[in-house]
Amino acid sequence: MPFVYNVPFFSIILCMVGGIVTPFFRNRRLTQIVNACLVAAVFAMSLTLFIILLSAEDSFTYMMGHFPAPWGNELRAGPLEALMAMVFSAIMLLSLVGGMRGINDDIRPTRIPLYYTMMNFLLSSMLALIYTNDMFTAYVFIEINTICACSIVMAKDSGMTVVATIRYLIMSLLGSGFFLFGVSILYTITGHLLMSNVQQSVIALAESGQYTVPLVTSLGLMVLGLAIKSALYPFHSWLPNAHGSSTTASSAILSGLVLKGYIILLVKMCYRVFTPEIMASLHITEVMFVLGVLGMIMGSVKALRETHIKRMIAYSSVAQIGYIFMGMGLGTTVGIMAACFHILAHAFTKPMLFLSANGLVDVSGHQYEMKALRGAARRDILSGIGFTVGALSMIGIPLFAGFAPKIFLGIGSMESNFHMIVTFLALALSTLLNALYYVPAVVAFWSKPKQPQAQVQEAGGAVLHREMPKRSVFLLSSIGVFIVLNFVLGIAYGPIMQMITTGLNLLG
Amino acid sequence: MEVILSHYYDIASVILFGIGFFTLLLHRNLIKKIIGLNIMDTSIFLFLASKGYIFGRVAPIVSEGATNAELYINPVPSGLVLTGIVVSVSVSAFLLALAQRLYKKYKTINLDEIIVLAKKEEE
Amino acid sequence: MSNSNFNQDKKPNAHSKTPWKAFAGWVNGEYPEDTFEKPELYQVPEQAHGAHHQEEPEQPAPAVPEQDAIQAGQGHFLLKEKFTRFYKVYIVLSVIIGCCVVGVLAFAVCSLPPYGYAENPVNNEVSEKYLEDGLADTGATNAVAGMILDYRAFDTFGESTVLFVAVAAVMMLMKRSMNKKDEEGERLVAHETAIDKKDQNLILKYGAMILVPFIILFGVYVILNGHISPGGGFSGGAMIGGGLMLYALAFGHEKISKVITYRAFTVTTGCALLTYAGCKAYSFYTGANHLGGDIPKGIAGAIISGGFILPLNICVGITVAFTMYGFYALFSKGEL
Amino acid sequence: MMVLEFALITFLIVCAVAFTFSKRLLTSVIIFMAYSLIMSIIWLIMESPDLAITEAAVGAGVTSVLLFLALKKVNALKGKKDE
Repeated sequence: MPFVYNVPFFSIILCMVGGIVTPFFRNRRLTQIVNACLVAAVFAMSLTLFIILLSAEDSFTYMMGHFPAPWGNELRAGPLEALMAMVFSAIMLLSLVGGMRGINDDIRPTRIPLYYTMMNFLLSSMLALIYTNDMFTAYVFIEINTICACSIVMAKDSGMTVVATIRYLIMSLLGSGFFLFGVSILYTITGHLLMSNVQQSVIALAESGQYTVPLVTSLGLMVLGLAIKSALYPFHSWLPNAHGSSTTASSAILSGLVLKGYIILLVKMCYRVFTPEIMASLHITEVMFVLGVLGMIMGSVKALRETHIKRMIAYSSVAQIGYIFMGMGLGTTVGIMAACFHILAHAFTKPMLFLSANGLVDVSGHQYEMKALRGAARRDILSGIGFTVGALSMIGIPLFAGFAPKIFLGIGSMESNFHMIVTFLALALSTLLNALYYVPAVVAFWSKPKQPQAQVQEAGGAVLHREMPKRSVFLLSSIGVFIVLNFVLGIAYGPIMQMITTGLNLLG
Repeated sequence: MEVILSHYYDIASVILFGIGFFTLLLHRNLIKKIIGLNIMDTSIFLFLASKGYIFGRVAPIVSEGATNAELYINPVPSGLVLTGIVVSVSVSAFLLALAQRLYKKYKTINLDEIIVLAKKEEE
Repeated sequence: MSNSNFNQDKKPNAHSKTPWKAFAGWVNGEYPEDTFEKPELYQVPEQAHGAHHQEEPEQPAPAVPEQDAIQAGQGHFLLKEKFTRFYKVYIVLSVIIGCCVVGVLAFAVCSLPPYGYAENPVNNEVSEKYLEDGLADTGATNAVAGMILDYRAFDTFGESTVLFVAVAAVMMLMKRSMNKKDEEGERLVAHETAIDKKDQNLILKYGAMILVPFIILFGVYVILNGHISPGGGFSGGAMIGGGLMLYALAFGHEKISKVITYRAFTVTTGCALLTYAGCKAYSFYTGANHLGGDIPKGIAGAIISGGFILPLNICVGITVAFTMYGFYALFSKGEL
Repeated sequence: MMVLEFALITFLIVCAVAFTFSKRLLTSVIIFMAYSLIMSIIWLIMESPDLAITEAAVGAGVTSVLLFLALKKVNALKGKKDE
């Protein structure tokens, strides 16, 4: 076995050891450096694995222990998993680096080592969710993921964040309860927990028509649990507060990565536990499609009415999650490819939006209301550009990252007339709504502050100029990298789509 | 009737799950919500643990020379539930800590009041 | 809120006793009215309580500054004004959703394989292998311990990590900061310490003196015998944690917190988990790369047997015991 | 044996319902302790002693102590009603 096949295991265990060791450090600086090095190491390893697997068009299972398939735990990696691991570690690194000043300002010094502990465990649990080949391991790591995600919300110690945390935690635990019940039922009727073995049993059951009701129920419960955790539309009520009130790095990571970890698990289940055909024959995809379309529209409508900038971006996440679920609900390979591509596009865009919003807020006297942010982009040009690029990408303008998935969603829906009509209508409406709230925001940021507000500005302006924070090199560089990545994703979507296709084919 | 007699643990755990679920959704008191969550979790564990039992067999403490699988119950669900119990206790400790923190700040453990107070505070 | 509404609805027609209401009343320690000779005497305070139901329960003086009490009252007021309609909708919706979920689940579990038959799909080659080859593969007599610590060790590692993560999260939340003076918290802790000193609770102290050594000893026994008898790291660790809690309850925190400081806590827990991670990383790595790396299994049934299972159980036990005590200490006084 | 199992299950459900309708938090926690102990007996009957030990130590022991501590912190140990 080539040595590089150890990468999934190494990256998970490395993050875990890092998480265990981090509370020992007393020095804040040291913690940050060690953490950045760890995440960078994971990125480098995943990149190597990705290149090797992609060029060989290869996938493998990794035995955790001395016992082969149905008896021991297993990891599984292919190009898609390696790509996701690479993207996740890269975005985590960029968000942590970009949000560093926010972390230092918002979080008490004694909490910072624990904050980085949580970040390490969060990354390790997301990697485990990506790589796992076992349903119960997925459950355990979902719980770790939940606790870590809640902790990074509450790290900023204001009343609102603690309230948001407890709502988030209760909803998430409800979700994991459903997931565990689903796994239990699935285990009862198949007798296995490993994905590949479960799949064999499920195919046999679907052919013989035995236990159809429990099969549908367990699939429904698992999808419901993961949908609650990834904030699909009717279950999104915890999201805006949790993402809107936490510190910038946390918001970026929660929106960009944590929601996606569950969705990738769902995609993996869709291919490795159930086949897409079985999913479609059990009508689960229809439900996902409807809820996805609802989420696309309702998320945008809610965002339209929001004046708090971070909450507006958070509601926009609800809409984007709707896109992803709609893609999966189409039930075609192209649809799932579009969903995977949209995971990448959203993961590259949303952290950038949060980081640049933070930059804009910093130069406007720490006010989050849209009115106060008027003209902010002129004071901090790179953040302004970052926000503009992110907004255009979310609207779906060509050349930006958010464009390609919409095209592919359209292509994926062509197989059935009903899907095609609904998809095109929903895409058009959602694009319009996105434009309705992003464009005025961007225009307001770039326009000159109004004359009548001069006095207000002067009152605040004195404070502003005195307190005009030094430009953080970290923030600027990470926004810069995000902008470049966004353009790469938007222009070179062909090759990336090719990679995703290869990965999905190998996943089956 | 026959179905109930052959599935009584399943039905009991669904009923308990329902009770826990309703408590979690409808009670506005945080401590009650937390206990409700615990009941929901234990009901799932009951469901899972009952899957391992086989009539007339004994606990899987394999004695020397009697390694016949016909003698013992299925050890897998027990192991899974063991994992689940520990997860559930750590989660409830975290929830309780959050509830105490909120009480310290708002002097109430009614979630609705807390939300209203927090919104007012933010404005 | 919802519940208090329900209760208020119930209060006036408490005379019409259905078994259900009688049961609800019994749970709450309400006596049936006819047993009292003068019901109105008991009725009056009861109703008064029902009417003022929404007031805060009586608070001890140091805990609540007056302002906060007012604030809490405002919360009630606002709630009534704004949210009543929304919550009615919410309650109806959640009842409908809940009923659907429970109904579907009940329908689904009824078509599952019946309880307790050997022919069920659960009892397949996987569990057979655990039982038949478990002794040879892992050296553990207890098939459950062998399964969770050897065959499916990755899950169990994740589970220990959950505990560590949870205690870190609680620490993040509850640990009083050194720089910012938390006056109220300190006053509370001082108040409680004073009560503890004054309160010579002899039964508790003597009871604890007798019980604690046995509890801890039994915990150690359960941990060390985890691979040959029921129990293991988790249950034994929880017992030791319980013993430590009882000790701290009976004799105050001072003695125990001299031994278990914050530093000692993190280092011990971290080292136990690191040992665990090291052992498991070794066996995962050698297993996956087919490098052999078997360690001797020993004689089945002896204490020193079962390969890595005994050291892993000890590590898990230490982690769990410290974690449980850590939760207790953080909850009761906000530091270790 | 089956009669005992049915009795225990009934008790379990009664505990859960009683918990939902109890007005005092202290009562709820004590009911929850009883619930956990019954659960551990049921697991003993199901021949899973590992689970029974763990549930008795964790569910009825540690979780309940933590709940009591939390009740003390939120001042819910005194007074007649809490909600």
